[in-house]
Amino acid sequence: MPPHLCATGIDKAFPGVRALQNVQLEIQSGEVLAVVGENGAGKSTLMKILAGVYQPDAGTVEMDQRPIVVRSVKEAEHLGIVLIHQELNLAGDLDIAGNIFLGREPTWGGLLKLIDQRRLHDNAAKIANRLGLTIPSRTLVHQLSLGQQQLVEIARAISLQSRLLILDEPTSSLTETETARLFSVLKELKTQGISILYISHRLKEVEIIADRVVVLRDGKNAGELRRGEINHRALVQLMVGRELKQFFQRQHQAKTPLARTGIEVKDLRWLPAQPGITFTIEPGEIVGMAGLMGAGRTELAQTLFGVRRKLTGAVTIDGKPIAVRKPADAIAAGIFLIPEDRRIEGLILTDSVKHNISIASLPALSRFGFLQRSREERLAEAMCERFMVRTPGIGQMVGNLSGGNQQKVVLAKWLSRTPKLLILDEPTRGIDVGAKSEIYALMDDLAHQGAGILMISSDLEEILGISDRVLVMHAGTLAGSLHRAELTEEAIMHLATGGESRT
Amino acid sequence: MKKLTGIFAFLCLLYVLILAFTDQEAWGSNNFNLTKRIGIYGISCLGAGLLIVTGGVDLSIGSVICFCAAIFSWLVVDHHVPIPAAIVVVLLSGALIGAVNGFLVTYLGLQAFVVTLCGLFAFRGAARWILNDEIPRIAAPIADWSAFFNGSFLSISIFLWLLLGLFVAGSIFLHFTIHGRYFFAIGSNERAARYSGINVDFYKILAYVLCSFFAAIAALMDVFSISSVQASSTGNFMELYAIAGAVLGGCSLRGGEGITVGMLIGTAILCLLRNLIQMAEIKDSLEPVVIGVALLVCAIIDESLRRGLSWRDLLSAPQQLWERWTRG
Amino acid sequence: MKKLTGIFAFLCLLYVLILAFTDQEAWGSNNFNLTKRIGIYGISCLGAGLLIVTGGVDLSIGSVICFCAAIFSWLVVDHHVPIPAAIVVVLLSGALIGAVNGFLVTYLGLQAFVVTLCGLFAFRGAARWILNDEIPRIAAPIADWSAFFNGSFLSISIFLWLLLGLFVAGSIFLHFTIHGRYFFAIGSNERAARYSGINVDFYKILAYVLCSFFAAIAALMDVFSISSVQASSTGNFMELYAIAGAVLGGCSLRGGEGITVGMLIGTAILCLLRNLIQMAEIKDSLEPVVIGVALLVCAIIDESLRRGLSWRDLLSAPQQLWERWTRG
Amino acid sequence: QRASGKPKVAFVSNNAHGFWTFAQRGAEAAAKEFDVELEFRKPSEDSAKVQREIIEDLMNRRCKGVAVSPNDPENNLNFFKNNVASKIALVMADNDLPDTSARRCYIGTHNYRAGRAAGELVKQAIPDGGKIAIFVGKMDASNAQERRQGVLDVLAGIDSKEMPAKITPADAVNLSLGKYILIGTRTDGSKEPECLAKAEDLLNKHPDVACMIGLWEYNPPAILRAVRGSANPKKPAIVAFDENPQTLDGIRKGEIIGTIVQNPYEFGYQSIKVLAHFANGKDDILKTWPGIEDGGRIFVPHRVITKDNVDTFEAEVNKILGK
Ligand SMILES: Nc1ncnc2c1ncn2[C@@H]1O[C@H](COP(=O)(O)OP(=O)(O)OP(=O)(O)O)[C@@H](O)[C@H]1O
Ligand SMILES: Nc1ncnc2c1ncn2[C@@H]1O[C@H](COP(=O)(O)OP(=O)(O)OP(=O)(O)O)[C@@H](O)[C@H]1O
Ligand SMILES: [Mg+2]
Ligand SMILES: [Mg+2]
Repeated sequence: MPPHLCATGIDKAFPGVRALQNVQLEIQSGEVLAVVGENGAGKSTLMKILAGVYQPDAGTVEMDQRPIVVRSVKEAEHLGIVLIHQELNLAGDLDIAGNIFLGREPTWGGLLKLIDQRRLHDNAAKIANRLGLTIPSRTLVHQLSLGQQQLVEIARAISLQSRLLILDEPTSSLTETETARLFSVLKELKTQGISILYISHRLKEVEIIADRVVVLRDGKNAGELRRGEINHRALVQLMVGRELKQFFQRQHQAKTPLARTGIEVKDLRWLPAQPGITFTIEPGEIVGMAGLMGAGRTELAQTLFGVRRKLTGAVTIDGKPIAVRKPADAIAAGIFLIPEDRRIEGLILTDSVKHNISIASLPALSRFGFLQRSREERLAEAMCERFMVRTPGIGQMVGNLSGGNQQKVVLAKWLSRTPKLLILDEPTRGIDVGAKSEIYALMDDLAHQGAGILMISSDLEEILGISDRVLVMHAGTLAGSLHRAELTEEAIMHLATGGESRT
Repeated sequence: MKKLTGIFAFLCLLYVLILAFTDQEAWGSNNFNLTKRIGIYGISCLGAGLLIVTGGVDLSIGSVICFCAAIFSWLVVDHHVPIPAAIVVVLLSGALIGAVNGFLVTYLGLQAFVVTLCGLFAFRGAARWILNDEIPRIAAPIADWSAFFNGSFLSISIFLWLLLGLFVAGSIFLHFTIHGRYFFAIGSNERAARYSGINVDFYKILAYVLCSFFAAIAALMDVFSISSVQASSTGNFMELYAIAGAVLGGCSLRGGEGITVGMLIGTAILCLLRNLIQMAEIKDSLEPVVIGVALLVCAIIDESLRRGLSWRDLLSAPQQLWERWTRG
Repeated sequence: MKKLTGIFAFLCLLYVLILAFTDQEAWGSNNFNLTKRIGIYGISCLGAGLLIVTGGVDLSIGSVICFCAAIFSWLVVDHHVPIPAAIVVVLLSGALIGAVNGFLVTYLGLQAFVVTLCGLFAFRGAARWILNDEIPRIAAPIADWSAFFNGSFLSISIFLWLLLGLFVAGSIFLHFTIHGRYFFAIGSNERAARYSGINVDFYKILAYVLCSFFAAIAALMDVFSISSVQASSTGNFMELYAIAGAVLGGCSLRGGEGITVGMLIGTAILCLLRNLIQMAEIKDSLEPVVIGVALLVCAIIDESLRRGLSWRDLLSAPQQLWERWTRG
Repeated sequence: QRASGKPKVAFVSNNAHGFWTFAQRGAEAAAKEFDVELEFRKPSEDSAKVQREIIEDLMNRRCKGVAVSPNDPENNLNFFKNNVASKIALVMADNDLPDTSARRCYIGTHNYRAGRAAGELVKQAIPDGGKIAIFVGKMDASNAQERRQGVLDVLAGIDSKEMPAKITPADAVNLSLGKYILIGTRTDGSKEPECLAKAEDLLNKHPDVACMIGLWEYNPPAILRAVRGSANPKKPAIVAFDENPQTLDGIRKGEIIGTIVQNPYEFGYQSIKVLAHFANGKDDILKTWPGIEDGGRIFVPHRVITKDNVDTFEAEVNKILGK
């Protein structure tokens, strides 16, 4: 069977970076083709070229054996090519339905083009329900949690009558439940003959959904795996070019007993009708935090960090109560937060890698308030090396890095200092396997140095792999706490879905 | 809608105060004056509001009003062009100016503030040049038109009827058609709109065209209402009043927010405020102070209600602020 | 730096044109006048620029200048306060105004445009009220000070020396200290700055304080330079010139961009442009047109160079645009 | 540059108002007649600062003499004295400097006397007294202060040929002047729509106002419009300044009692005539100037235009404008 879409010899260069070199890709109708590769391998760039966001420097694209030139998103849509970007692109002031159907609103009244509100909302609710997004379709998008926003993006893509659907890391903020729902929808689309290009760093998902995998490395084709050959080891082998040994390393498993009590949170509330949240994190402990989408994990982190106003509650570190009214207070007290949404909260996209890494450590890099640029540069260089940030230089604008590399910069910004409590909100969103294991090692290291670590994650595998203890949230409350011994996927899901605590 | 309650309550308060300060037999005549002024000021405010929704801003409104008025009087007085034809030319010029602004902002990627700041200077100068710094004798040739517009229907000024017409059209456009929806989308996240296949450049240009087109209408209304054009003063400060009205009425200059009724209320507040100052015989020099402070109070109330505070919260706000302050 | 080449070249061009239009024996005296004007205008431009870097904007600069000048003359003329004391009071008032603006923008979360629009009205009115709509007889009491400031050192106006002093301080602050770095961070992404532990509210308030403080200095310089205060006209349009200068010099109103040398060049361009218009005897009414168009040209060149186009690209731009247009 | 060989003289107005077009015509006529090159400058803002920049630039262009209508003459005395008059010939037009030695001569209306003439018109319109209101653009302009003071002094029965040192505060309200009561003085920042609104509001607030006086050119038409639109059958009298066509029309229809007009054409003509003579070295021309008063003041007499002479006056105006 001739391929549905076939790209040959694609080249694309950015100033200082050759993102793609002579890349080939073909996909059949009704096929799910996964594209994997390390951060900065060129996956997103390739997808953007297919969807008309970028123009290739060289190479041709054929669809149904006819050469096509896609000059704009609109043209791509005409051809039936739809891309969900790695980063969210939603209009926050419009509601869910408005975003799902943006640009394709059902209308009445002929040339007047009045919006048919009822049809709009009915259709939106239908699609949203299929994906498990049950929030009223009139909710404004900026009120949603990141995961919910990602579902809106997916709903939007699915609602398009596409022939080729490209999903660039659609599940990076989704929990397993939503991912499973998404997969069932994808399977349905597949039976309708729609081709799907799927990018993810969660290799387990790739194993489940992909018919075939194309691996990119350093902007070149690095190999291909067919159904049956797809497994974790083979994928990693092709991506990284070597085998990764221990993935979840907990070398300092045994806690060193310290004379400190760590952080205690008592009766914390940020919503009026909310039972208080109480927990402790001991020094040297890595505590995972699980929960369903919108369970309030991010809000809890924001409240601890002083971004969100708390209504009641007391936080003490090593027995000393601390008053946190703004992030600066939290940082002074030793609480750091690596935020969930890197583009809005984590990075200054228009600024350089160097400045982004140093921004939270400037007082230490200055004398009498004067910046010492050489020290700043040394720090940035060191952190980039440690986290394997792929960038042409530390002067590169962060917005030009690939998604995963941006995330590494956010981590680098905070991990150059030693906190008392480090809160990581989805720290490995969009990060490739190699870097992930590096990050886990770092967390382990920090814990060993006596920091308490709270890691919020939607990736259960990761939670199970690294935590000493897991807190589970459900609908804005703490549903329970599980020790390493009682940690299983079922136990977590039981609590996360509102089941009674068994302990 | 809810967020308009604050300024609507303020508007009502103003109106009650005006009534209190005015003799009863003058109520009718004062009402008529108010409808007239709201009519005239509201038009440019509506245009500015539509543009602000898309995240744009136009500082040149006042100068464009002056320029359009100058063209009109040049055509009518110096070249004896029939008035309807002159009106058409003026409206087209307005639209053209908007198109140029929009082109500069979209295709050349210039900042709206800068482009329209240039317009603020340039069009005022152009108006002076067209009129050659003279006072045109416009009153006589437009006497009939002026009489018509200064008249009333159902004891409401024709100007307000015109505004209401534009308001209905604008409301339908902004809140019920897909075009209006695209305005909001662009103002809220331009890239998202672009990725949704919306012709962002077209709609942004359209917004500038509408804004300047409304300014051209406002210019005509200004001429008809006072039968006079003066290059050095016509339209002065109108951009500030227009933007202030729109913002008072709930538009955010960050874009993506706004509602046409709000713009109307915002304009009305400005007009009533100035009327009240006269009726309460507040010292002339304090007039700007009162306007400034009232704007500020409105903005504070509006923002607080928007953040979900209740009226009761608001009333206890000073105390809370104080506590927050003293705590550290 | 590179992006300043465009406007710097433009500045040089203007200067050459001025020389060409001026008799050689008048060059020296004209140069002195230019240094004087740049000195006076530059101060408020620097303040506006610092604020714009943080993503703020201040429309009240002109009115604050007027208000500060009014306080100064009220103290000196009506109350015979010694001039140094009056200067201190004026500078403190400026800083206080900035603090209030900053407080409203940060703690109450109001839009900067709105808050300072209120200021634009309110402070002008307050100035009129203080001066009671009269012209104070300020010339005599400040004669010595005025003579000093209107003098020169190394044939450069004292005003320019003062500006250069402020410029050096401002440059060090903005480009070499961590505080300046925080200004940029806040202007580029306020949320990210907050999450990085920067005391955003403090720095934003600081930016407003600096802006109004510089406006207060500008007010004093204005008074010393022309020995006159008129509540209805002092400082008129100064906010526009200040913002225009800063933006010309490479500040982006979106925040996070700007360089102090640029602000200086921007101010200089505005001053030279007006000088050139006089020297080339361009019709008065066309003056605003020339200023507007020149601003626009600068903005276009600047934006193009910023996007990495070369001069050659620029010259072939019209043709390209045409092609892009005709393609659809 | 552009050497015409003729000496160059200049006229700098205080703003860009249409009023100055008349002066420009007069200046142009004089420039032609006395063979000088003329530059006529109308600043876009009515501020002392912009005006000063213009004059500085003029002096750097070999200007032999300049006529200025100064903004804030009081405080700019030193500038004019030390920076201008010491270098080139300086004539004040329309508005004088407080120190008569600082300039060669003054040419313009006696605004205080013009104000008194307007006061007489008020007396004539409402001999039995009543409430009056004054409208003007700004109160911190000297011609506004002088005219207003003239009106008030006549009504209060004060006899004087010159402006008194102590003036009535701008914010005086309900000031009693003999039989007359000044309700207040309304300023509009030179914006006609605002003047209209304020006049309308005043009519609603004070239905018994007996006379409304507009001191600047655009004020009377706005007042007239407000009075025409008012529902009150009792129309107040209107006293005007300057020659706006709508004002003249109102006089013809009997809605305006009369207007006090200046003769800006003569400001321009005589200023340039004097400067032309200076430029040609005839420095003693002022000694023989007809009608020159103490301190080198040449008053271009104002005129009172009422229904009787409005038509002839309008014909004159049209002639100057070439209409
Ligand atoms: N607009 C741009 N300007 C400059 N360089 C860019 C730009 N976009 C991408 N790059 C570079 O191109 C390379 C490929 O990036 P791309 O986003 O395609 O990676 P990716 O495979 O999607 O990585 P990730 O898994 O982290 O999302 C990276 O090195 C990146 O820095
Ligand atoms: N049914 C709902 N309707 C509207 N909003 C909801 C609903 N459920 C959750 N939310 C939103 O989700 C927010 C909680 O989001 P938060 O970001 O804390 O979740 P999270 O646990 O981090 O989940 P995610 O994985 O999606 O980031 C609530 O404040 C609320 O705004
Ligand atoms: Mg990517
Ligand atoms: Mg979350």
